[in-house]
Amino acid sequence: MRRTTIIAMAVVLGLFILSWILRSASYVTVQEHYLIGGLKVTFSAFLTLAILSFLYKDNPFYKFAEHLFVGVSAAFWMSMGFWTTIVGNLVPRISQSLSEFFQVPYQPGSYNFVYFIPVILGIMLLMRLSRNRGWLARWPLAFIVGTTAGLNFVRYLRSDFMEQVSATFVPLFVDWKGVGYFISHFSLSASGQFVAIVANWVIFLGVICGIIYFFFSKEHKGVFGAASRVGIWVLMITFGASFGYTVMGRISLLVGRITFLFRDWLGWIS
Amino acid sequence: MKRQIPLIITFLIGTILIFSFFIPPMEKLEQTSTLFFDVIAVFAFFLGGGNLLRVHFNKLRRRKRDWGFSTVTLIGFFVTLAAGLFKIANPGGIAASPTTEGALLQEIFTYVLIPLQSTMYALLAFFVASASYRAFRAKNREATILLVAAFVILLGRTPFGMMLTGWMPDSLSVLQVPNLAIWVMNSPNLAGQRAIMIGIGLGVISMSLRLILGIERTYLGEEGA
Amino acid sequence: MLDVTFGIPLVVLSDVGQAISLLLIGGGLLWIFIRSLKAKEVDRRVVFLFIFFAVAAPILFPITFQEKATPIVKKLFDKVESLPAGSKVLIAFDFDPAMAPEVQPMANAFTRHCLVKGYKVIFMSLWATGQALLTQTLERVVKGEFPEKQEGVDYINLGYKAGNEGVLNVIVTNFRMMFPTDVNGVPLDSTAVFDGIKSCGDLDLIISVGGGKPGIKEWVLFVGDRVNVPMGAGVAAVVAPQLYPYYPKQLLGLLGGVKGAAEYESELVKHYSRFEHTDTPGLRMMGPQTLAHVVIMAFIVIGNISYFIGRRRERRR
Amino acid sequence: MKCKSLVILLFVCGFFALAAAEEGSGPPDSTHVDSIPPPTPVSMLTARDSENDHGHSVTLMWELSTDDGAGQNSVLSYEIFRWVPFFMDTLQSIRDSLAGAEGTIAEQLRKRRDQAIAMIPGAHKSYPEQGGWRKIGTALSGQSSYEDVGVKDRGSPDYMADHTDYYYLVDAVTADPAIRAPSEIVGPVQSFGQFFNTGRIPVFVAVLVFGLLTILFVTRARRGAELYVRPLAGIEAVDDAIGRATEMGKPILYVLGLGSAADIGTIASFTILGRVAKRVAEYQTKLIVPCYDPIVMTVAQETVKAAFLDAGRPDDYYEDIVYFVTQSQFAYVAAVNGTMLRELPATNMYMGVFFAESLILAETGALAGSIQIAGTDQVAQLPFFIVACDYTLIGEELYAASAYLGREPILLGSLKAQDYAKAAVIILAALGLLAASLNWTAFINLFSVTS
Repeated sequence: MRRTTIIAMAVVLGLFILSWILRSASYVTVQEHYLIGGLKVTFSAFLTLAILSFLYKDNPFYKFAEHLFVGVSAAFWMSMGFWTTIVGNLVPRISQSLSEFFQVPYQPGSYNFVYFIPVILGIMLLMRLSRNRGWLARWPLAFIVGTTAGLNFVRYLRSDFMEQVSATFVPLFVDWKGVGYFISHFSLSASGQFVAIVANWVIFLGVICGIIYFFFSKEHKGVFGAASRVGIWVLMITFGASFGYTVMGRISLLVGRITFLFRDWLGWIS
Repeated sequence: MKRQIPLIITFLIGTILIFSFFIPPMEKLEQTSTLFFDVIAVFAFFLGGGNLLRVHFNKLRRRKRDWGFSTVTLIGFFVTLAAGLFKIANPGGIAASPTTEGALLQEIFTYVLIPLQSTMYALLAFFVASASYRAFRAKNREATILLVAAFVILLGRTPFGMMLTGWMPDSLSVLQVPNLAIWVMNSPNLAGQRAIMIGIGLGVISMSLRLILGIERTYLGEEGA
Repeated sequence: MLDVTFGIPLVVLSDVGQAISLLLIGGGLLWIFIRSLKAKEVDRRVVFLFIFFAVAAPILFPITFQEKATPIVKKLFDKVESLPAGSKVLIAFDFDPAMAPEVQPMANAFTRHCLVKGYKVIFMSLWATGQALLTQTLERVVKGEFPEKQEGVDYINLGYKAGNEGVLNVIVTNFRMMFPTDVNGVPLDSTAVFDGIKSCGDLDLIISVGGGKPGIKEWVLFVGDRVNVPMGAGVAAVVAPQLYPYYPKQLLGLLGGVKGAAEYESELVKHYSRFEHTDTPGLRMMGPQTLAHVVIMAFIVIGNISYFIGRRRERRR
Repeated sequence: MKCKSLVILLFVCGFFALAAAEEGSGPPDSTHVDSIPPPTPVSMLTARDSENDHGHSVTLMWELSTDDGAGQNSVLSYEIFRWVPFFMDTLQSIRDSLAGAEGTIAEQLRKRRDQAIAMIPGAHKSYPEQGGWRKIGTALSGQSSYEDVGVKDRGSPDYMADHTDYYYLVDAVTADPAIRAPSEIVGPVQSFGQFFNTGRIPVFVAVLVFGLLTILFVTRARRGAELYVRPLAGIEAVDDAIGRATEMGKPILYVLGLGSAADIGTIASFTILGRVAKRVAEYQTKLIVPCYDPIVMTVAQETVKAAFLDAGRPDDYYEDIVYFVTQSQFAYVAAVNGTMLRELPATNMYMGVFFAESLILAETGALAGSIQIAGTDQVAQLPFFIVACDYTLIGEELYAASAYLGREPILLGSLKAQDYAKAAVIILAALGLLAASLNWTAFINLFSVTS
């Protein structure tokens, strides 16, 4: 490591300890030692800043936060999975003595032996860690793939395909009361008839052209090509609009983080 | 043998589940298979944990670049795992939820995982800005459409949209930026989303069918491996 | 100067901090704009820095932009503004704590507006969890800011009644059948507010604030459409697009999300000087949002300018 | 006779006296509810087995009380009652003692419970003796149906036996719970399971049509029919990108996303990975594949290994090409971001299932100066990839890419079937439009999936 790096790290660590002391001094709590309370908030703030420092460039603080994150998160989800699924759902169905050990209510039933299947499949999956028995891991994989394929097949057919198609069944002439009425009441008001009619035309033609863009086995030429062009324009409007719409939510995330720094850590605002 | 049995398993499970959608007495199968799925997923977590240890111990042993940081990963991993599996400092003991208030696992979650997770997520605010700066350029017709749509929506979400176009009379009110933004979200945006969803729906259906029939078998890897 | 650079006409500069941060952001953008005329690309870190400032500054020094109300909000505001004193207005708190940050500012703004105009206000809730939030508004806004208003004379709290749209189905013809007394057990007949009110048809305006079911849609279908009483609403941003079809026939106006709240608060502050120093959470939350949006839009414009200038130069070569 | 008319006279007089007393009592006490006249009861109450289920459920339907939303408008809700024999209490007490029992006692109790359950249909035969009405649910005013859904599990107090005679009645209830009007009693009705869900027939037809289309085109393709597939810009760019990486001497980063090995997007990505790995092996470029899911990792390892073998360079393969990071969204992103800035790959490829991390990855990649090719089936993330990457496979294009790259006639055949389905969608949409414009509801109803 270069000297400047070491100096920079020392300075940051010094500031961190200073913040810890200051934070602890202002920490009022009955339940725990003030030094621990101060450490928790300061450490959270340190991690927050370490991640943000990545925006400038890669640095040892980011590396530290990144590596810590990887280790802690892997273990956290492992232990959560163990307690909620293995102990919570599986143990009560397969063993009375284990249920007593973990203090979960035993659920006897006549078909409980089937719950050994996922355990066996799970153990086969762990065979992956061995070099010679690795192929056994394909069985649970086949089970998982078969399950999702079977469920997806009907679910998508129903909700993403049939329901989306029938949602396109909209009348092209909303509130149609004749040409005379249409002309005499013509306006570009957001709640007017004309705008509503245009909206339905746009939805209909947009969906058709969009689908045409996704034709793979036909060359996009002539009228077909023109429709596919319009299709890609509609998709571009979709992407642009969705992008613009999400900005507000993303900014809120940052507002939350900065509020944490200013309020919980620095105490600048209340 | 090594490939045939998995293909048969996929075929059987897939077909049974398709039928269970139409046959009420088989409906419970769906729940059961979901539970199986969850249990296998937990074993996958353990597989993941094993792999993580292998990757980082390898780095340590071979003194690869940044090997020092691998110790951070390993310490974080073992401390959290111990806190979670043995429910260290959990006021409710073994019967309580692993994330009871006061438990070490819960403290780690609140003061380590949450700041890390939410700050990573908050990076999006910056990246949304840099991506718009870099990518919203009127390079060609498609890019221009993308740019204009995004700009209209952005403008409609600020007070300035109304300030610029608020003078328009009600008979032209769809052209006021906030209304235009709503119109774009409700019509062309909806059409585009729907076209993509129908396409994806068909793709998923077709791929699922290929998987069940054993036509698509990349997921099994190669023979002999 | 700021007005010219940015097109921000009515920035409230009540603090040096605000002035400095706006100058920093505005001046910085101007500098980058000038650079972009020379077709120079901006380093991404500069964009990051601007976003950080644009979000952090309004949190530290709350900057509020005077929102100009969109017609959909303005119409509702004008309706509330134009009723004669003593009119009877019902405000329904149909939301839970999860939605509260977004919609309670609207409910508070409606309450302030009605009370300052001297209307008689009836509060109620179709959500069990809404009652506690309603009490909060009563304590802070009604009793805190309008101590001269008397319960039973100027306003009344009917509280929560179970039954969802069933409640509406009854009060549309008879209030007393559903609410024999107010939340404190005071009979409706002994209150001045309910003098002359038998059913929803006798009200002058109904405002529902919510975002779930039962909510605005149920009010429109069960009450608004059946008796000829004008209705207004405030909703969470996610459901707002689904309610636009009711405007303007069945709903006089609609406040959607934080932005709708901010627009209403802004109108209120503009019309009534007494609210200049009251908290406006809608406007406050819009501060970081607006600045960040402006910065992003400015960068899009700057990026395109430098792109076009650069391209023209390349062509000349 | 004389006696009888006297009684009637007395009765009539008494009635008038009562009525007068009521009138004379002046304005009603204001602290009380306006006395609500009793509402009219519901009419036409019917009960039948719920359709398209596995039994244990009965559906009730009725015509609204005339005082619901009209008339006096006093009906606030409907309360539904079922006749329950006292025997059910005995059954419940067995269940209760079973809950606390252990070992052999539990075994005996379970046997007794199952015997008792077998006796439920018989116990209901005693109607209307030895039992009583029990409230089982409430429907709001304006609702004219209620589904009494029981539980299939024998241990549950809500267990509802099939093939048993049930009796129901519905009360119209006002704001004052004491003032209500009971309906006529319906019954006996039995619940039982159906073998086929008729509400889902439209989906079933679609399954058949689509399945047959696919099989037809796959067999045609097997026989050797030529099938055209339009070029996909994102896939064409892959080869160039690998060439560029080789020239620059920099690695290629391939991200499989957050999907599991069963997600369609991930499976499509495996095929593309295989192709990329083969090219990488041929050009002898470095490949990095960080994984989020351990199972995905194992599959990816096999795919890459096989690709190296295929390219004739099995010795160049080593385990660390594909490695596991962590199964936590943002921790994974943090690690991949770090890798991008440290290894500075010439090309980043993001293929598969992505969520909020899409833009974080793509922008960091752009920061590192890499060429980026993305593809995902997550509609919400497409805008970010479109904006931040050089090439993007939009939704279905990702799936098509695997068929396009594989060039296997079978895969191309199924692609053709998809296109026919799309043509059908266009025709149906046009017909549906006509139907909606002309209020031709019969056609629209063809597509409604009722349950």
